[in-house]
Parts: sequence; C-alpha cells; structure tokens
Amino acid sequence: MPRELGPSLNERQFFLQALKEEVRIDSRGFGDFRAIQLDFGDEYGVSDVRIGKTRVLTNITAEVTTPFPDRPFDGPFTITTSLSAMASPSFSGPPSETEVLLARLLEKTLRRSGALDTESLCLIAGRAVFSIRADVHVLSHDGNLTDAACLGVVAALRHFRRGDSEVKGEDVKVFTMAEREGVALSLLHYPLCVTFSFYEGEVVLVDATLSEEQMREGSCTIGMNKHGEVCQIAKLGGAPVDAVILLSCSNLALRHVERMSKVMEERLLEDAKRRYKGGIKAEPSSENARVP
Amino acid sequence: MAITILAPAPAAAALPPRDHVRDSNDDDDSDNSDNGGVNLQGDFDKGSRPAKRARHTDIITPGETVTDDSQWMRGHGTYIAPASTEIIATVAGTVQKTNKLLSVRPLRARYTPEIGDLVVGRIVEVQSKRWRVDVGAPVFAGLPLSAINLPGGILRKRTETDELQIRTFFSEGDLLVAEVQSLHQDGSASLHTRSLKFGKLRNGIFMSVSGMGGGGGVVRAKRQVWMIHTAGGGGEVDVILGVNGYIWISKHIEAAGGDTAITRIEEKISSTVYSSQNDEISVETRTEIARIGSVIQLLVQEGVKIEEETISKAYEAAVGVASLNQGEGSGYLGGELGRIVMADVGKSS
Amino acid sequence: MPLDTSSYSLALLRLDGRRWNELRRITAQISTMPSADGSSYLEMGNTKVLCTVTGPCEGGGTRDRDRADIRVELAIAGFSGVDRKRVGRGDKRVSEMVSTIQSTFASTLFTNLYPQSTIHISLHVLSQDGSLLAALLNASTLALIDAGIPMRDYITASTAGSTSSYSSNDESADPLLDLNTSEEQELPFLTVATLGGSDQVSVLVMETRVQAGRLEGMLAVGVDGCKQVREILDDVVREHGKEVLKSGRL
Amino acid sequence: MAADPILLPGDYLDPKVLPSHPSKALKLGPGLLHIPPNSIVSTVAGRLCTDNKKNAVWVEYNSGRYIPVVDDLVIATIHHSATDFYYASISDYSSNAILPNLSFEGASRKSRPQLAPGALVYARITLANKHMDLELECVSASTGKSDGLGPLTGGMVFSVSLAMARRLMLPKPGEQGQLVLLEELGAAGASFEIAVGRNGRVWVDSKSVKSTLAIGNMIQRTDQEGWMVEKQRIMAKRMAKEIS
Amino acid sequence: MAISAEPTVVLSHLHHTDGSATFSQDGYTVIGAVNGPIEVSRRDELPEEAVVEVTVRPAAGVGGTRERHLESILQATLRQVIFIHNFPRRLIQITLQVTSTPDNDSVGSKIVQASVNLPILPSLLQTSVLTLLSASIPLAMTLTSILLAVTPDGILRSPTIKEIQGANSVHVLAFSSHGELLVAESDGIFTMDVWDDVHTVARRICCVETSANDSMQEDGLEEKAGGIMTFVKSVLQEKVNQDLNWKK
Repeated sequence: MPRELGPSLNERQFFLQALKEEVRIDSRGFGDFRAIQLDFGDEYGVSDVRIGKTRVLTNITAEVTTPFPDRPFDGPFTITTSLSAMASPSFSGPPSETEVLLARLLEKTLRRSGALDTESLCLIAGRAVFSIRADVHVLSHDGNLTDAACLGVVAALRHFRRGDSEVKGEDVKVFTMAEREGVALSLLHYPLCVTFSFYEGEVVLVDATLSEEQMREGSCTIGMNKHGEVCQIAKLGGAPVDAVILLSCSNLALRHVERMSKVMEERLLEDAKRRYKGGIKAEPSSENARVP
Repeated sequence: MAITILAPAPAAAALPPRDHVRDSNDDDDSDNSDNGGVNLQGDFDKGSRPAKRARHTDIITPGETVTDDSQWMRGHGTYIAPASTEIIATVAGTVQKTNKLLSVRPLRARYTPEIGDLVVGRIVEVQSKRWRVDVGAPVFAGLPLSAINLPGGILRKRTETDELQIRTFFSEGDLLVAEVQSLHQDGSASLHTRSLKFGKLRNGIFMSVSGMGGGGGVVRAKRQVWMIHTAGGGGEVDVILGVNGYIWISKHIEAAGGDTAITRIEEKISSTVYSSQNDEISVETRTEIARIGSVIQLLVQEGVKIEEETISKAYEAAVGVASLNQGEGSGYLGGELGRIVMADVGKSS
Repeated sequence: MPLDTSSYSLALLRLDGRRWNELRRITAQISTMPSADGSSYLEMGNTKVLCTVTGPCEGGGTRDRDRADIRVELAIAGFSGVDRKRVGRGDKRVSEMVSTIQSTFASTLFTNLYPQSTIHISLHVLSQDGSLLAALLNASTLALIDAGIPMRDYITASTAGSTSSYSSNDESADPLLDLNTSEEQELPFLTVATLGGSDQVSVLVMETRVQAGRLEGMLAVGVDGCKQVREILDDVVREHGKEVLKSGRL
Repeated sequence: MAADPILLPGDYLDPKVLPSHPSKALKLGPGLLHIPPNSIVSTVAGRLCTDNKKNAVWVEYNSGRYIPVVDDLVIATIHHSATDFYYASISDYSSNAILPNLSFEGASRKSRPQLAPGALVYARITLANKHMDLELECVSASTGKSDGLGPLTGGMVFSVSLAMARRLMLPKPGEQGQLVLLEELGAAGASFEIAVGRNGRVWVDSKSVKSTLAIGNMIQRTDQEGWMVEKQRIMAKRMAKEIS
Repeated sequence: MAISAEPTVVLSHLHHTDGSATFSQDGYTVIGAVNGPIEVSRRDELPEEAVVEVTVRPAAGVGGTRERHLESILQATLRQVIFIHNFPRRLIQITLQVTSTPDNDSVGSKIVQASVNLPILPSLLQTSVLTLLSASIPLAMTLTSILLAVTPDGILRSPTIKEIQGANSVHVLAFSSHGELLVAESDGIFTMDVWDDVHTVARRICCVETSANDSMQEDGLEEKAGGIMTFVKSVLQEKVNQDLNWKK
C-alpha cells in the first residue's frame, strides 16, 4: 500500500510557530478561502470547481427508471464520490475513510436537507420517475474536498437540464435537447459546506490545504444555506473545542456561504449568457458541422 | 394516541427563557425537588450528588484533580494539565504516595511489566536470535537467546549452532516461566530464564486470570511459586502464579538427585529442561490439578485476590466439600458447591 | 407516523412525561465481562448498548508509530430497531459512527503510552430508541475506564433537540434534552459529546435542518446534558470502585 | 527559436549532433539510451544538450518523479529507526532508503544522533540501483567530515520542480541557469540558510517565520511563474526591504 | 457546444501527480494522471519489471466490464511503450478519467454507449501517452492512434456516433513513432482487403511520413494536415520550451 510522507517535524514546528504569529504558510488570513474558480462544461450538468489546487469535477446525469416501491412519487437522487489514484496514490483500493466521510457529508448536506425536490421528478406515480445521479470526481486533492465537492454538486445540479418529457397515458416520451429545450431541476434551497480546522485548542482555520489538514487536531464541517438554515454539522471527534468557538464558526460559515452563493449565481448567469449568444437552438446541429 | 395531560404548569414558568439554559444547573436541584414525584430511578440518592459529595471514598476517577500542590511529582495514572500545577487522575483507582511521587493505581488494568516480575508466558514468534513472548502486556516481551540456560552448562557461550536450532529450546506455542530482566523505552519487557526456577513448562494446565486485572487478580507477593501437598493421593502439585495473571498448575517433578552436585544438574538440564513431552501423570494428580484450577476460577469469580494464602484455604475447603459429597468427586465448583467453599474460606479467615 | 407535538405547549411535558431538560433513566454497569480487559453495559432509556475493550495489545502503530491505534467495531443487532433491518458492514452511517468514536478517543486517551499496540473497542447495539451515538460514546468511556486505559477525562454525550421543526419559524420553540426515536424522527436534533462535563466539545453532529439562531439553545442544553451524564457515569465508576475495595482485591 | 532540437521518446539521435572529442569517451546523460552497435535513442521528451568539453550529451527536461542517482544530495525524512539503520524517505509513495546510524560525522557505537520519526536530514545518495534499496550517508566516507550534511533543525521545507532544484545547485546559477535570486537576496542584506535537495525539496531557515516564508515563496514563484533575471532582481530587492 | 475536430491538450496541470494531461478529440475529453515509479504492494510486485496499472473511470456511474476491457488493451499496449525493465518492483499507476463523451443526442444513452467500446479507445491511448510524457517516464516510443469507420461511402476518419452505428466495421489502430503497428482492434464485418486499406489510411494519418531517424525536418511537414504525430510533437515542443525557458 503506497503511503504518503506527511509533514516532517520541521514543517510541523514551523507551521505552529507561524500560527502563533498569525501567519499561514500561504499567507492567507485564518478566515480566508483560497481563490474559488467555478466553471461549467459544454454539456449541461458538468461543473468544475477549483479551490486553490484542489479540483473537483461533478457530472449530473438523469435516467428514467421505476421508483422504489416504498416511495412511488420520489425520483431517486444518488451522489457517488470517487477518490481515485488521480487525487493521491493512497486512494487506490477499497474506499478510504476520507471517501466514506466525504460521501456521508454530501449525503447529509444535500439529500437529507431536501435540497432536490425529488417529487418533481415523478412522471407516472409508481411507474416512471427521473433518477438523478451526481458523480463527483476528485481530480486533485490539496485539502478541503468537502467544501469543493458540495459547491460542485449544487452548481452542477443548478446547471443541469434534463430532457423535457411528455406523458401520454402509460407512455413516457423524453425529448432530446435537439427536439425540445431541457428542463432545469427544481431545487428547494442551495446548501453549501464550510469546513473549519482546529489547532492548539483555539486557532480556527478556514479552507485548510492538504498539509494543514494533515496537521490539524480536529475539524468541523457546517452545511448551511444562504438563508441561515443550518443543514448539517459534523465535528466527528478530534480534539475538543469550546462550544462558544463552534457557535462563532456557524456565524462565520454563513458569511462564506453567502459569498460562495454569490459566486455561483454570477457564474451561472455568465454561463447562461454565453449559451444564449450562441443560440441554444442552433447548438445541436453544430455537432455535425465538422471540418471535412 | 391517548395522552394524559397533567396539570399545566403556571404560565410564568411555561417558557424558560433560552439564555437561561446555561444556568440551568443551578436550578437543577430546585427543579428536581419541585417534581419530586417524577424522580428518575436512575438518579442516585441526593446525598451522593457530586456537587455536595464529600470525598470520603478513596476512589479517584479520570479527570479528578488529585492535588494542586506543586511539591508532588506525578506518577503513573496522572497527568499535569498544561499551564498549571494540578495533578489530574487519568484512571479510576486509588491514590498511592511514594515519597514525593503521586500516582493513581487503576482498579483494573492490563499487566504492565516491572523489573523482577515473575511471569508465565507463551512463545508467539521465533526470530533468529530471540523469541517473542505473549505475557499479557500491551506489547510482546522479548526473550533473547543469550538469556536462557543452554544445555551443557550454565556458563557456556552461545554459538551459531544454537541460533540455528533455536526451535529446539522454545518454539511457537511453548509455555514458559521467566523473570523480567529489563524494560525498553516503549514499555516492552526483556525476559530471562537463567535460573533453575525458570524455563519451559510441562505436566500441567494453564489458566489466565488477566481478565480480572493482571495487577488486581494476581498480586505481587513473597511467594509466587509453591507446592501443594494434595489430598486424595494426588501427590505434590506445583502452582506458579505469574504476576501477569497467567497461572500454571502442574505435577511436581523432583529434580533428579535432589541436592546433588551442580554438575549433575547441568546434565539434567540437557536432558529434560527443553523437553516438550509430558511425564506420566496419575489420574489422582490430574483430578487435584483440576481442583486447584477450579478453586482459582472460583476465587476470580468472587473477586478475591489470588495468592498462596487464599488458594490454600480455598483448596482445603474444596477438598472438605468434596469429601462430603463422596462419589460425585468432580472438581467443578460452580453454583452451590462454590458458595459452600467460599463460606468455609470466610469462616477460617 | 407523525409525532403529535401539540400537547407539549400545554403541559410542558413530552410524550413520555419528561420535562424539556430531563434525561431518561440512565443505568450502567462496568466489568460486565470478565474475559475482556474492560467492559460496560449502558442503558439510556430504551437504547441499550454493550461495550468491550481489549488491549492495549500487540500490533499497531500503523497511523503513528509512537502511539497506539484505536480500532472500533460496531455491530447493530437486527432486532435492535423497529424495522428489524439488517445493517451491513459497508453501511456509511455505521462507518461514520465508528470513525467518530475512534477519532474522539484518539484525542482523549493517552495513546502515546502504548506505542506499537492496539486498543480494540467493540460495541454491540441491543436496542435502539434514540441518542444512539451518545449511548455508544458513553458506553465506550465506561469500558475504557474499566480497562484502566489512561484518559484526560470522561467523554460523555447526549442529544438535544428543538420542539418545532425547521419549517415553522416558531420563536417560542424550546430546546429538549435526550431525544428518543420518535422525537428524533420528527424534530431537529444534535448529538454532542464533551470532555469531562466542560464546555469543550469533542463531537457535534447534526443531521437535520434548523435555523441557525436555534443552535445556541440546543447546544447549551446538550452540553448541560453531558455534564449531567458525566455525574451519573462517575457515580457508576465510584460505586464499582467501592465494591472492588470492599472485596479486598486491591 | 530553440537552437537545440526537441526530442521525443523513440527519436534516434543524428550522429552529426554528437560532440566529437578526440580522446574522451562519449558520455550519455539522462534521457538517452544506447542501442548497440551505434544508435542512440531518446527516452523522454526534452531538449538535447551537448557539452563538447566533457564530450557529454543528455536530454534536459523538467517533470516527473525524482529518480535517485548516486552522489545526488537530497533532503530526506526519517521514517523510523531500526538497530543499525534509519529508514528515510525521499519522496511520497517511494520505498524507504537506508541511512546507517553510523554515517554521521563523529558517530560511533556509543554516540550517534537520535533522530525522531519525521526529522529531516540532508544526505548524499551512496547507492542507487534499481534492484536494491536506496542508501544514504550524512558524512563523507573519505574525509569523515559532514561537509554540511546531517540533520536539519528548524526551518521550513518548500517543494520546487526538479529542474529548479538542479538550477539552484549549479556552480554558477546566474550564468548557467538564469537564476540570480539567491545572490540578489544575499546582496540585499537578507540572511538565511538554505539546503537544496535534488529531490525537489528546498529547506530554508532564517531569523523569523515571515522572512523564511517570504524566501521560500519567492523560490517557488520563480520556479512556477518562470521569472527571468530582471524580475528576480526586482522582487528580491522588494522583499529584502519588506523583511528588514 | 460545437465539437471541435481539432484535438486539444493541456499538459501537467494537476497537482500531486507526477504527470497529467487533458486530451480532447472528437467530443471525447479524457483527463489522465500518472504516478510512478512508486512503491508497489508485495502481493503485486514483479521482480524484473514495473507493474503498469491502468484505471479507466467513466464520466457517470462506476466502471464495469467495458472499462475493464479497455484497461486490459491499454495495459498491454503501454507495457510495450514504457521501459518497464528500468523499474523492477515498482508501480506505474495511470488513471484515466473520462469527463465527456459526444453522445448527448439521445437521452439515457448509457445502454447504447455500453455496447460500443472502440470509439473512445484512441482518446484513451493518446491521453495515456501524453500523460506518461508529462511525467517523463522513460518510453521506448511515442504512440499515435486513430479511429476509422468503414461505411458504404468509404473510410471515415473520426466518425460520429451515428456514423459508427451505420458503419460496416470500426477499427482502432495505433502506431509507434517508428511507424510500427501497435494496436489493431476491429469490430464488425470486413475483408482483409478492406483492413489493408484501413491500415494504409490510418498509417498515413498517424505517422509523419519521413525517414524515421530524421527528427528535425518537421517544419516541412506542417502542411500535411492530420499528422497526429506532428500535433503531439508541437504540443511537447511548447511544453519543453516553457519548462526550459531559463536554459539558453
């Protein structure tokens, strides 16, 4: 099993000394995120989030399936996270703890909080529903996968268009994008995650890099929407932190969620404009117009 | 769904203000006395509520401050909180003071080796120049090839031939009795068997009482190895109480020739010391070995400490009980029989 | 089946007759299994768990060569819940709890005293009625104390909820302590574990949506609940210790 | 623009470009493979470089994982210790190198440096064979002196590209590698210690956390952003002003 | 958006890997990463050569038999390309993440996609080689690959999904930089004569037709549009120049 070196003693000491002097290795403020870059793919439902050197690609797909018998009106919504050797050689093999916890956090933040209106995916009760699938691919791991992945999935869900559909009696007809414009998914709110890392009992860092994560004593991920509703909190063990600090984290989280929501809003708008300019109707035919 | 609605509380108290919550501990007592009728069964009697508890018990629990007097040095089972002089307990147990050293001895813990301990162990791994021995400690103990008596003389130098035939002395699964010679930095022990008292074990049965707490079950005592003259024609039986909670009960084998010249003993070493073959053991002896085993098991169950005195007494009592129930002479001491034996032990002590 | 919470505002009593800040009955025993190095049995209301600790024993130091590893196993009996569903090994919720317990005790126990060894914590859930993670943490603390493994202080846990769901923006909502299953299904709640009954929070898990403003009240009640649980567990340990002393084993 | 040709794996070298030296044997450097009887083929993508004086030819490239070569200086992290050796790692996910306990200056059976897991050492590679474990030393076997090798205490480690590490270690970095940053920093009055490992790790220590960070970041940015000589001069001066 | 027929490449853009490349062609986009040579688990190690591990991950869903099949072709091919004897008891780990495929004509086309393995193969091969070049792992050669469809109208280069569905046979060929045939995978019904034609066409597109040991005449060959080799070379030239801008 390949293993990672992890920070040396010198790096640990230097890092802790720097924290005492209120300096981070990349000279960010303790409460600052790295630059967030959000891009959308040529296809609908593909988002590419970059936070510093961390990069997460999300791909949304829809398929018509039969619903689960106990939930005849709900379209299934699944999130798959895959950490491959691309992010780090130690991720080859069975799912690591990082992967399981990441999947759980996304599940709690997005699914349990009811971000996607799954009932709107129903075509014929008990017979046909759209099932939505989000595949999260971690391309590069330099810390804070959770926040990046959560932003990626929400942005991709908002960007996604499923084929328009028509129900005639028992038959479901799904139109291709060429035939009819796609339909956006119905999202009830847009929860995002902010992860805090704790050091020496009282230092709180936002958006830790990989080496900062390797040296932290504990962490807490807070999922929130911009309306100030907390969707999920996960401080899964680690060094104890004062309750008051945790409460102040939730206030700080709201600020970052508001900011990230704004970035997402802007980028979605830009993308929509870009698509409109090209003429969305003209798009499908361009595929065949290739250079001879 | 039927809900019995109890008399509503006065409106004023209906909405406890939220910022009040932090002080709720203060009102706790008054709150509880208000609804005394709803007393939780899980609640212990008020007298022992921690806030009021006088620390009359000798038990100290993790997180409890043992002292804030800086003249004490902290020992096992304690730590000093950063930036303070408070010595805080890390285990549940009793305080022990040795000169200026303050330690907390746990009620129960895995065996921690100390130099000079007599231990019974089992070989788990054979390496090129040493054995790794399970002694019930957090990590395996080591027994270097240089720390055993080699056949052909106590003072003989260890050779490469010995290394090659290391398994002829001890191999995986063999039991031995040894002494802790030294401790490594990580707390692991190094053993030796360089005395006729120590070495390979055979002709008997192994028991582990480490579950009842190594240090608690078997105590470090003056005599850990002795002989019982058994009843019922069982002859002499050796009992070895390893400090680590591992126990060996076996048929006593007279060293050949008794107190003959030392050279004779050396010869003896070569022939039998590393044998893994049991001698002939009579049924009577086997019965008595089993009875001693049952006695120890009984003592463990009853939470009595395991030492020569308690075992001897309980054994006598067990023999007495067995003679009463003639014909049903199984060594089993469960249930009623056990109670009788314990009653006897209680009487005589 | 939706839980009828309307009666609460009338009597200020919950369906099981408790007040907002009352714990359910907590009973616990330690040294329940002589063959293990440490063991405990704990009931919080109808949530019943069994914990055994083995070790520190040889083999470990895979994460850090200078420390003991902590391995946690969690088995949830098929008959423990209402729906009698078998919980598979790969269940992510279980893995998350396992990882939480592991990580909590890794920073509470003095694992540096046992390099290259492993401490096994094995948990069995016999019956579930809410506050499961809290019960598991409490049972583990007791079993680890029984095993005589040095720790900074007790880790104790409880749950706290709020009387109205997130959707109704009810300003008069009360925080609730120690939720049972039906309350957990209906109301927003969090699980909190603190070190030694202080305000130092080791674990804080919330999986339901709630207004941020309500968090403070819930957290305060939860932290206070942990304090109460610590006293109860401490009494259990002391009672057990007294018995041991009486029997003269020490 | 480039005078030297770009080679791809599998490209045969034109015998015309090879340096011809009357007496010395032709030396093949990294990235080249000799296929008997007389073809030379490139194995990586890079630029062909020749040195007529040394009669050497090699391919210059910058990427990939560090591949150990004897006599390279590297910064290694101690992984754990055994009776006679330390096991040290020179890059993530690679197998450990062996560093004998006694290969430190003045080390003897009785007194040898105690290095905890995670400690850093500046070491020389003494054995690099594809079939065997890598071996390191922190002392010159001939003189018994450390020559600057040994444990690194304090400071901070920064990662740079392998080519940057090579440039930093050139005898004349300004001339041969267009790298004047360190000289300029020194000239501007910044005082610091530096150790460069061929494995792409640079250790820097100075009087304060801030200046160490500033120097480290500057080296990284010179590498990543491809600062030319002029830019290096300006930035070095600016930084020296800031930290003094 | 419009699918560009011209391939595009981004090299060495991923952090924490030894080499990486994103390659887009004919509507397929594949991101590749390579780590190596690194430590390999005892169980898998080969005493005399490096283990080459290839993982192909689809854009949506988890990999299945289709991916395993592609992996086995890639693995066998790359073992010829990489100097595996240089790194005994080591691992060279290649991960290929497909991020987009050109089949959004019909919704729920996963099933259609599953039956067709070949169209994506050239992109995977090309990405993996570019990734290895980015990691500077010693290679015996570079490789170029092409997909051709034989339709009633003739041999088509870079066919669309529709064209593939209507084709008599589909062929993937890959050539080494010396013009040797490395991979030949075919699907459909065809005669040997047809295959020979396909081979000729593919070879013309893939390889720069020049005397093999002359690497400096590429300027003159620029006009030969479609010389994939030329394309690969220009991409790497750019990278090398950028990497070595400090070197006079």
